[in-house]
Amino acid sequence: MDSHTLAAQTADTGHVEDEHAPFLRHHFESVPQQREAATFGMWLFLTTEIMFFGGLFCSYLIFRNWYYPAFVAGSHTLHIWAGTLNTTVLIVSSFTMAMAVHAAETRVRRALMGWMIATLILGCGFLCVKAYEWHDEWVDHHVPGLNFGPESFLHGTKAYPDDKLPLDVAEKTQLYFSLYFLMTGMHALHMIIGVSLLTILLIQVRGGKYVNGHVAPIENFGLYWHFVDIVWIFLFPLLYLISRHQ
Amino acid sequence: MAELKHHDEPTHHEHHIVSPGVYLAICATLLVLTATTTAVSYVDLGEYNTVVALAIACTKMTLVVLFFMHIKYSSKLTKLTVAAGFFTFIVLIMMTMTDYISRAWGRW
Amino acid sequence: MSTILSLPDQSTASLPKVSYLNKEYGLKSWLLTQDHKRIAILYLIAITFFFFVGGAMAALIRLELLTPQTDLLAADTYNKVFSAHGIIMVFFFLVPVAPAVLGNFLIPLMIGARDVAFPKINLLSWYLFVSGGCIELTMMVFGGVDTGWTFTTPLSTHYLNTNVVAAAMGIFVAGFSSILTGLNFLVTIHRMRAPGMTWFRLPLFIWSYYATSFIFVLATPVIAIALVLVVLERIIGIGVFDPAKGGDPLLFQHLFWFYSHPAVYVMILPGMGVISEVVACFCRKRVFGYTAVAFSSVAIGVFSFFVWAHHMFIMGISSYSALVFSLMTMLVAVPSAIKIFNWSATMYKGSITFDTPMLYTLGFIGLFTIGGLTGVFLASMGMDIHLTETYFVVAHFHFVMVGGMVTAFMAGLHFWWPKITGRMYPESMGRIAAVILFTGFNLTFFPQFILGYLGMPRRYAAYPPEFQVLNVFSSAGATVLAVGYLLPLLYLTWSLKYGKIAGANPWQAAGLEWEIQSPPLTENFPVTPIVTHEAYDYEWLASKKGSEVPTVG
Amino acid sequence: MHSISPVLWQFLIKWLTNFAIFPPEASTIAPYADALYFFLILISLVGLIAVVAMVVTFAIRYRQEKNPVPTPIEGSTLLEATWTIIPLILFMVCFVWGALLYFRIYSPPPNAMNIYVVGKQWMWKAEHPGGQHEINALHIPVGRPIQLTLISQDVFHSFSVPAFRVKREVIPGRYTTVWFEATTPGVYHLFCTQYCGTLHSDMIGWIYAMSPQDYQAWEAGSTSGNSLAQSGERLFAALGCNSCHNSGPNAHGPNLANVFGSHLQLKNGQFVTVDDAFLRDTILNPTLHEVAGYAPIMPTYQGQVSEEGLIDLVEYIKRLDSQYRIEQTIENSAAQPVQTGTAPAETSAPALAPGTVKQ
Repeated sequence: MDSHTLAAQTADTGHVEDEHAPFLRHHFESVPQQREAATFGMWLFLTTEIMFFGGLFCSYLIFRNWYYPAFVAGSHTLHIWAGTLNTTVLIVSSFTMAMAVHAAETRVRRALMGWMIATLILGCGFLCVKAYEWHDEWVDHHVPGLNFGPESFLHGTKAYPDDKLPLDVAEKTQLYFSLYFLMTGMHALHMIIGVSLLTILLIQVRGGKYVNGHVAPIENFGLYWHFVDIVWIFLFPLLYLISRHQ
Repeated sequence: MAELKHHDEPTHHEHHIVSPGVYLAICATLLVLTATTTAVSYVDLGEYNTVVALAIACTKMTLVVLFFMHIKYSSKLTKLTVAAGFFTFIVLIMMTMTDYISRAWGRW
Repeated sequence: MSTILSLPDQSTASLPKVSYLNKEYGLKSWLLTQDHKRIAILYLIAITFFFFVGGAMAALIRLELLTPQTDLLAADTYNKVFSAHGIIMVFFFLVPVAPAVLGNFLIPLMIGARDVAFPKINLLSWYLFVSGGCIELTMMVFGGVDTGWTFTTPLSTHYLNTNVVAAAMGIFVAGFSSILTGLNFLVTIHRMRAPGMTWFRLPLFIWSYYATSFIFVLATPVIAIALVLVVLERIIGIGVFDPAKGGDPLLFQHLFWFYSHPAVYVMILPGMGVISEVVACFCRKRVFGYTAVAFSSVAIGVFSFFVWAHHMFIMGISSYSALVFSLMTMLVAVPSAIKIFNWSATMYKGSITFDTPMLYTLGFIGLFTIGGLTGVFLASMGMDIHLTETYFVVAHFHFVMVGGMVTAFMAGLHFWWPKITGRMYPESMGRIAAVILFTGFNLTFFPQFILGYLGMPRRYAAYPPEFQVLNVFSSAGATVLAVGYLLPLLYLTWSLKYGKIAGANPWQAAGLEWEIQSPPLTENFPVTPIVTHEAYDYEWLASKKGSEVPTVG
Repeated sequence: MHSISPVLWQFLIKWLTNFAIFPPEASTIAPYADALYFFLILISLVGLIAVVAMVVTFAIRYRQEKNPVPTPIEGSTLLEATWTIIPLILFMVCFVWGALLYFRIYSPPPNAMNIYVVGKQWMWKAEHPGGQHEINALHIPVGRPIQLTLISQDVFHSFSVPAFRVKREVIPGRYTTVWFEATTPGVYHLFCTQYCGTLHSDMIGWIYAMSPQDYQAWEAGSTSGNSLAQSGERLFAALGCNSCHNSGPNAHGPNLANVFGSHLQLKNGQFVTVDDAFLRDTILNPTLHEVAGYAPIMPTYQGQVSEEGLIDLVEYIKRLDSQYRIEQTIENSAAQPVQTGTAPAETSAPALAPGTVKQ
């Protein structure tokens, strides 16, 4: 009895025609096993990502409780339109990515390409808006460690005249901005990695891959992309929406 | 073949393809929730501003995880993995907070 | 009827013609291999190297501590040496050694798989490990680092001008190696088991590696981010750990120990897995209370996430949270106690032989019991005040890590050496080395318990003269211990060429890995095995006729 | 005798004279700590002997020559439950006992005499309320509870006196406290046990526990003239604190007389007890602890007052027990201009004060 017959017995729910699928790696018994393994591996990787951001969220929570007024004032300097726009952009990109996975599953190459390009454009759009915001913060001397100065918080702003902080509180806005740059920076790093991976996948799709039932790479990239979206879903209220009503 | 029955965990989980309509509905809900959370942040709810913002964020996350990430249609194993990730995240936050919150209680 | 007689005589065995070792030749075939067994060998070579670098640092430390003054090493050099010892031994030896070497080699064999789930990622994680190690070694050549392996802020961020950034980055890179290894093992254990290999038929080795892998995946990222914060604090001063800017230096310790305490279980759990296998084989019995041992592994893995702040009882955490963490620490001691008793009880009515792996195992049981119980001293908050940051702590974790983990690893290495290489190590030399190691270890570290209670602080280059006597004992013991480590290095290397041919199953052990030739084929199992019996079913093995048990003639 | 080498001989002498298993018990806490230690050793021995006895007995009785055929045993729920529950109970006893000891060590009695200790790389500076300053030494009377208020100027240090069985981390930016009551006069080691940089092992000193008479003699003989409160008073005036905290009817700042130990309501509605840590914190981060009824106009003194200076201020405010003392401070500062070193700070614009005011 050779290993192939055994494998066919094991994977009794598997599709027999997939047994010799070109993308089946030698150490797996069947395509479904390979796909399940890949998905499970991806999810495990995402749990490590949760914990990676977990350390930052934990620090954020502590300092927000300690220096709430400083966090309010720091948050007020961010452009709420940019935050909302970027949230929208990411959510729509998640949708287009989900559609791309759907296209891969239904094996429609044109649709797959289209949705992936849409995702790519939205991802780049997100990064552009983010870059614009960072530039603004640089101009306002809000980048800790590089050009931070608490002066702008000593007087209050046009939109929020109440944000007139005493010096000791104004200095604590540095912690807000440190965490802001750490969290959005880490998030943007993930976006950049995502956009690069997406480009590679797109080139491979153009070469005819991933529309023959081998959807795991597209599916797993989708998981990654949605995860990055989820991180932003939390960053948005935590960083942009602190006491906007004041 | 009898022995194979003991193989408790199926090597294959029936793959479910979600229809585009569902995706579209979820996307629309997410956008509505985004608008809501931005709008609500301008309303003074006191302490509840944070609660509402986080509740909306959690709802959005749940929708993304369940539908975009197909957890609703996934195997128990994947569900458990996600749960384990969030559980450890909560452990990190909660156990660290036991220190930071109770520091204010006593003289230490 | 004796068990042994019904099995084929292995002494006539010869080396198989084709195996994973000789399928391909050349350096490239090793460096680009995706075979989990070859990757395990690559890890073994790299880790042995790091072990002896770390060991050399330990030798320097013990030499310096022979006298109360700083005569061999100046204080700053001493600090660099103990930091190097800690960083190398913890991050480049203890954490990866058992998972990456034994785990990589054995997990697919034990569950009847052809390879781990992601062979390329497996190779990648070796390269990450080696790059991390190279960063550390380069860093040490260019001046070293003197933070200690704990990188305590604000010392590491604001008050030292050594290579903290490079040291942190080396660990960061190696951390990803751990994450990927853990991820790979989890997927392999879940998705690659042979038909019939149900969860409760798994060897206990797999259970403990499962718990280990979960800790890898869930805890390692937190130290990664903590180290990133240290680096950023150092380079641009973000202020998160800087009390002058309103940050909290204690936060670093929370994040650091959130990983580094579970990491201690990463170090010991695989050792426990090895001990379960060896005890069962040399008592020729199923492990007493299989389920209890399996679940205690999982329990240790879960509880390990709730205890980290017991490293910080006097550091300024609130006393209420100290209470919570102390309680959880007491709870995590219970599963360890269960395991110790279950292994001991396994010997009851067994048929025990005392080959080298079993000698190491007996040593492990004694040393780990001491190590574990002294952990209770430190978990008990009031006692911890006096004992923490003294040599008592040093002795405690060396009992657990070196007495426990390294002894267990030696047991495992000797036990599976015939499977890995196809040849036996010289048995009498092995037994001598095991005894030397046990003696040397106790001589080295037992005096440190007393030193600790006397109050000698750790990380002291110079110490008051009244502590000298015990320090001399300790250093004397360290020379014996060094012999105990060098000896296996020599005879194991010797046995690669001159060792007796082992045959497929020299220990007549149960377990899938013993049913295939040694060394195994690249694809492990020519035919996917179908598992029909429980783990450690030595009765089943004994009832088999010689011809039914696979061997290689 | 002559055949033994001199080195070995020296070593033997040392061994015979210095060999000890326990440090001296020199505080009221030490016997409590040792009691728990002996209990822990006892249960460890029992556990270890149980395991070793099992292993050795089985190893002898069931070695292969004696018992060639193993008897398969699955396990025994009863036995396993026993060795789960007994260790659990023992560990819980250790937990409760340890927790009680912890609270005993870290809860100072109310009548304790307070001494301030500042840790820095790499020395201990002790400041007695009477103004005696010591480096790497601490003189204390026996038979009297001593509370130490500890703070670090740079990194984490740890204040450890093995003979007293107490130890406390010395944290940058935060006061911690530890207390002890020495019972036997003598000289004891003081260690820094938290690794703190290059000369960590040089950061050791001596505790001189003296009889009350000797202590009084020492106290009288080593005072530098100004008590901490007096230095604090000068600094208070020099920093211009009394321009707001003058307890007058139109004062901008809260009245500080008898403020120590009182309950204050903060702007956010919370109540705080005013202790050393709160006083230090309000000097450095005044608006983080806005007291109800006052505008947040107090500037921060972060980076302008050294830890010793802060201790002086805290000690001064602690002892402000009457209106009269405040008025005296104001008069004093008006009548007698402060010494030259601190003069610029007098202009009540602290932001202009160059560097550290008091050293």
